[in-house]
Amino acid sequence: MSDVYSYSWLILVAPFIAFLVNSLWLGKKNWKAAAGLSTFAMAGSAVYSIKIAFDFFTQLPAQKHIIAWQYNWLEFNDTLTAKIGCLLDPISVMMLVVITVIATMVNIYSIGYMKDDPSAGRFFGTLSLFCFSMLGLVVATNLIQIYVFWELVGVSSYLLIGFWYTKPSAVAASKKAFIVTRFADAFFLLGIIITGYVLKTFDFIDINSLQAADSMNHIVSVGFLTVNVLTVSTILIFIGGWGKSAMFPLHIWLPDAMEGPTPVSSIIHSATMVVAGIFLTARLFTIFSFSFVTLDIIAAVGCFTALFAAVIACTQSDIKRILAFSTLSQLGYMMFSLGVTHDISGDEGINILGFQASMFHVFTHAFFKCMLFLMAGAVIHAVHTNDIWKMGGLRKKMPFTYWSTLAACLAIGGIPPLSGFWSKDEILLASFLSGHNIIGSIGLIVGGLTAFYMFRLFFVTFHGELKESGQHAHEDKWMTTPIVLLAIPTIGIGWIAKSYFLGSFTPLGHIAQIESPHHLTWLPIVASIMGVSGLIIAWVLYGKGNYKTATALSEKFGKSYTVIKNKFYIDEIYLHITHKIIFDKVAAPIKWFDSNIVDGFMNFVGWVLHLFGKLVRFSQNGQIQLYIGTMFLGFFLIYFIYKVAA
Amino acid sequence: MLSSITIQDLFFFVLSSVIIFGAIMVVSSKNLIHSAINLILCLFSTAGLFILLNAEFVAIAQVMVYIGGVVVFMLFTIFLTTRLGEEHLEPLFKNKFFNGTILVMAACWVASFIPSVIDPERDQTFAQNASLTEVGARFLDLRESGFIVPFEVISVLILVAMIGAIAIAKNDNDPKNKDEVSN
Amino acid sequence: MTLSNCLILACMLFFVGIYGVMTRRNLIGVLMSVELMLNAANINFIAFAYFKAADSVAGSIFVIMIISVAACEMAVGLAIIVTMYRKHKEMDISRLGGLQDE
Amino acid sequence: MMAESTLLTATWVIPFLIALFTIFIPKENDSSIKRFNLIGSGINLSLVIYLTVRFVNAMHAGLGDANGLYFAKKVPWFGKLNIEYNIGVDGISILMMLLTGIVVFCGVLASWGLKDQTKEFFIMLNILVAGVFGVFISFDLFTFFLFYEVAVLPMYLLIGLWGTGKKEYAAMKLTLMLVGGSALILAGILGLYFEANSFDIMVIAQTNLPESFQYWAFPALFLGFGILGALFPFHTWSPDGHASAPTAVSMLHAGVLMKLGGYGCLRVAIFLCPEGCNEWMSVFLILTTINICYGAFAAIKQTDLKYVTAYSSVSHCGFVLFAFAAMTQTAFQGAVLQMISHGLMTALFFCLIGMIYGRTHTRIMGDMGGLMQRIPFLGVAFIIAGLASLGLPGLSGFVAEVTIFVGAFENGNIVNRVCTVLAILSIVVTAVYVLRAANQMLMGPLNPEFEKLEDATYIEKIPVIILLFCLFAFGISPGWIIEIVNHSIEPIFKAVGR
Repeated sequence: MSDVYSYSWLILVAPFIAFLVNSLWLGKKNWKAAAGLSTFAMAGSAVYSIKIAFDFFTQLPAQKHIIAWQYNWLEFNDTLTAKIGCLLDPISVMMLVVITVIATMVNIYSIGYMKDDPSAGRFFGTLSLFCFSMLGLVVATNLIQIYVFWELVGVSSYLLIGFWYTKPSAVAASKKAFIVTRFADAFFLLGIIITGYVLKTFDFIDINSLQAADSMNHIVSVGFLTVNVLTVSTILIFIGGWGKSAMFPLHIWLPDAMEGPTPVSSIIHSATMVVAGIFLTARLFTIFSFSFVTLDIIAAVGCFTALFAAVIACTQSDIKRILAFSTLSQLGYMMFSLGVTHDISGDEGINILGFQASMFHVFTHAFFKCMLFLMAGAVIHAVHTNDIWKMGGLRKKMPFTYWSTLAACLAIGGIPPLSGFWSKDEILLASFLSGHNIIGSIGLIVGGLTAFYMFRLFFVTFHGELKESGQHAHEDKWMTTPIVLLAIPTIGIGWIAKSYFLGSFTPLGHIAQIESPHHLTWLPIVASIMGVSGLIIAWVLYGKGNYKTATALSEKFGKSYTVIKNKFYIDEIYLHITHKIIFDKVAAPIKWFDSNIVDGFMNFVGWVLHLFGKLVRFSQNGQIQLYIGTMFLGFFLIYFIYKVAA
Repeated sequence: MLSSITIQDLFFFVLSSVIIFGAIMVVSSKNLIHSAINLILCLFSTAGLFILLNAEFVAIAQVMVYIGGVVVFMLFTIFLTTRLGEEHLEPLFKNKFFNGTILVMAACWVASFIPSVIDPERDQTFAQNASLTEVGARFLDLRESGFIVPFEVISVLILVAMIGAIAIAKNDNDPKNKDEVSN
Repeated sequence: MTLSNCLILACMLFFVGIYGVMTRRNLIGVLMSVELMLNAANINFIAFAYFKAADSVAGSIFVIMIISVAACEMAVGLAIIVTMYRKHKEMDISRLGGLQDE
Repeated sequence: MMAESTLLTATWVIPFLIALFTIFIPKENDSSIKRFNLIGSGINLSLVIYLTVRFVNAMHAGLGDANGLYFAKKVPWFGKLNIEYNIGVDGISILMMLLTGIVVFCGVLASWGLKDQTKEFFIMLNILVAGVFGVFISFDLFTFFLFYEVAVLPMYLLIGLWGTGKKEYAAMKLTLMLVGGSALILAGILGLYFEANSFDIMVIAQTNLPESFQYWAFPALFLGFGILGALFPFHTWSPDGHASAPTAVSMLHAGVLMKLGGYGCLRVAIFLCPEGCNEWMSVFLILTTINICYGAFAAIKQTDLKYVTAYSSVSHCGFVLFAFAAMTQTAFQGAVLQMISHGLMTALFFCLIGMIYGRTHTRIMGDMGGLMQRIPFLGVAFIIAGLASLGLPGLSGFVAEVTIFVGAFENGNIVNRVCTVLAILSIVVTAVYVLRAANQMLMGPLNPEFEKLEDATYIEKIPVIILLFCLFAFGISPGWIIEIVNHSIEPIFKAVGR
């Protein structure tokens, strides 16, 4: 092991120290030093991880995965031990680079954003905690370690979303985020324990192997239903990812998570945390790929979420909510691209192009989505409102932000030269190649929708005439530099990284791969046409600042428009379920039951004894002759008992 | 059965009937003084019975201590505590009847044990006369069979009882219940 | 004049005494009935001493003990009655319920 | 070796001496009583830490006698009934003593604000502590039961006199139910004595007791100790008792005394009646699973802060008993870890609630809001304690719960698996009520009534920091604790597993 890897624990330790120092001491003293420390820590680990990436990819074919360091943390019994360590393989190194770079950008950005916030020091502390736990999650070597950091990521997102804890809506949003992800993590833990029990190990390298899959791949009857252990455990583990990556039914927390400060949503809800679910599926891809049922579920869930989120995004008016739903739909993309890797006809082989495409999209999406959120932050900071209808004509006021946002919208819309197009194109290619035509076509439609709502956002905020709130908008230098810096990878990395991803990215452990023809000629053309058409429709409706046609269109849709606007009332359903059903129908009766029945029984026993006491007391009424009478009675009684017993 | 009655039996029947009659009158008489007098009568006849059973010392003691001391003492207390003309406290009929029946049954039940104690042939050992000197000697006898220790204990007991009675009955001229004593 | 007659006599006397204790409403009446019961016990002792006992003197001594104890008891009893009368001004047992547990 | 066993006896003699000397300190100078007691509990804590270190060395050096006891010593007490003062310590009891030492030290610090009758309070507290230490070191059933009673009975006075709210009712109920439990235990112990004709735990463990006897002895013992460990139908004393107990007492009770129940179940019920245990365990499995889910759900709708914590400790103690019901070595190990981790957690919770109640004089979460702005130190500590209780990795809760789940899953039968799944899903409910409590109290706009609250004083910060340090230390590097627990669970499980 060359020494470059043996110090990889530094990447983890740097943000942790920043967290400790900031939250315990420096944060309160002066927030600038705290900001400096956390940015320096992140920059350091960014440089170091880029170096590791460089070394790793240059020697790649030699060693697929390296365990940099590892030590025992928790022994359950002699066979089963949980370890803490660092596993470097293509996806984890890639994620290392993405997280550290994005985190540095966000740190720089938050210096500007948090300038006048009293508790800025605490913000930087919690941000470093988040980076520490995310990095820990990415380099995990076994299921328990990934679960440990999974929970830490959950908690840090709880702390960051609820950063302005005086705002009730932020507090509720953070609680909702934590509980929903916690709900998914319970199933994840169950999946871990089942795999740990069946395979007698938690380590990824042992799990992602053929004999592990065979040993799990047997039917077991649980009470009345018979079930395949491999399918059950993989689905349970996937549910963990399902909650964290906010797939369809568990997506409700992501739009509300926008309550947190914008740098938080830029790092957590665009690039890193929500991608954890996809990373988990990618990490366990080999074992997942042995159960086609799980892959189908992944594909179905991903595809539906993509469509569902894209449709809602078109109707939202809050800038951050639009970006949140666009993240949801892009996550759907990445998820279903992992799902479509097995051929629809059901024969053995796995087409790992889907896996590579998903990772490539994770890589590209991280940059432009983070930049979009930073832009949203800058705009909100300038005009002090989230509502896009109140913004307008910021083109002249914020030129740098304007041009970099244009680049990002083009990228996400899938317009050819930029990075978004390449990764989305690979995903659609993977789905069509393995025969999933429906999913592929839905992907194309969603591509069009994405372009539409992104450019709707773009035109409404930057074009049209300057509204009164935008008069004194200005560009803070601390905030604009990261936006511009991020524009570079948004434009550039598309074709540079394509060869890397398609060439060297192979999942942990070996898979029976099927070689597929490398590309369909018609696909890129159709995809870019969908993107451009989305752009044009957006230009027609919103380009010139008069929204008459747009509002007319939305009236025409009528009721269905309002339903979509309210996110299909899913939040209300969840509230109903939790408050009405769980709290009032389950918790309240239990509370009543406890205080009345169980407690009541205890009090009843007490009351009965008290009653007997009263009866006996009744006989002490001070009549001497009664006492004498009872005395003689006792005497005769004893005699009879003696007579009977003898 | 009539022919075999001896003087002793005759005396015994007379005395026992007087005892029982006295006892019933003690219990049921309306006026306390009548019941006290009947008590004296009953005690006298038991003393007679003791003499019949060759226990002169006990008879004499009975007459002196019981009748001379205790009953007379009771008469004094009666005079002290009952204001003249006070109506007699008639016990409730239901108490009387109830107690009566129960106690009669109990008496018969206890009496039913007597045959188990009787052993006709060996019972006729007429005890030697427990005369005054013998009893007195046995009382103070230092040997093992003697009753010296109970004798001492009894004397202490009597002393204590006397002091106790006086202490209780002493009307401590505590000002608090001054008025009580005056009326 | 057999032992059984004496025992029957003592038993009748004893139960008349109990009846007296149970029904008399006047405290002194109760004490008198107690006297009767003690007397019944004495009759028993003497009867057994006379008919059965090898050492009849012990019987007599025992009865003397009883008589002296009874005397002491009466002394104390009557003293208590006097003080109770002085405090409560009446001798009816049923109304002297001081022992009642409030 | 000789020195250690006298030190073992010293652990419960010192609290008695402290109680004795506090009598002579005049009532007026309040602070000197508190300072004296603080020094006393400090000495006791350092003694226990020293013993733990010695234990670890002895364990590595393999000095333990045949059945895994260290620093053992026997002194005949009642010759004819062959009762001896038989003390010794193995992995589980040394860790329990460490937990008790820490919680007691923090308890004394937490009751620094006590105003009325401090002398009697500390005397009672020290007697209780002496009882608890006595239980953990005694390996003779008679002395075990004696110390057990000494530990349980002062609770009545402590809650009855210094409590708040309907304290008499709560004290009465708590004591009656616990004494009812100890009646069952006494029956079991006497049964064991007459069967094995000895009070020594190790001797009884060797003699294989007849099946028929074990069928009634085990439920009696397990229920007896279970009542103290908040087993389902008999848990109602815990919410009332803790709600009206003063801070130090509820810290000590929930933190240590409820672990006495779990420890008793393991040491006496399961270790001595294994066949009975195998027979009855399915019943108790159902009960403990209800215990976990029921406690968690009941905690959601509570309005009083102490009730929420009390129900959460019912649910967490349910985990301990659930692990025993799972009957696998890892589950036993998880149970001991859970006892320690939950002890620290609840102690911290009650310590904080005591301090917050001291300031806001209300425990109803509804009327407290946004306290984080006024009392950040206590607020952050409360959130960390909450996170520990819902099993966040890096804190002690996670280590214990995962070990229990892994252990419980190893037990093959279906009912066990279903119960384990229910237990795992209950951690979500735990998260719900913990966050509800934290948000209602700490977050949101500041309730104007609490404008002038001031944060924790130095005296109050020390116990919180100690407990937080223990939570983190246990959570981050549980290695050495697991090694000790593993070493001592082996002989117990061999006896039970056969």
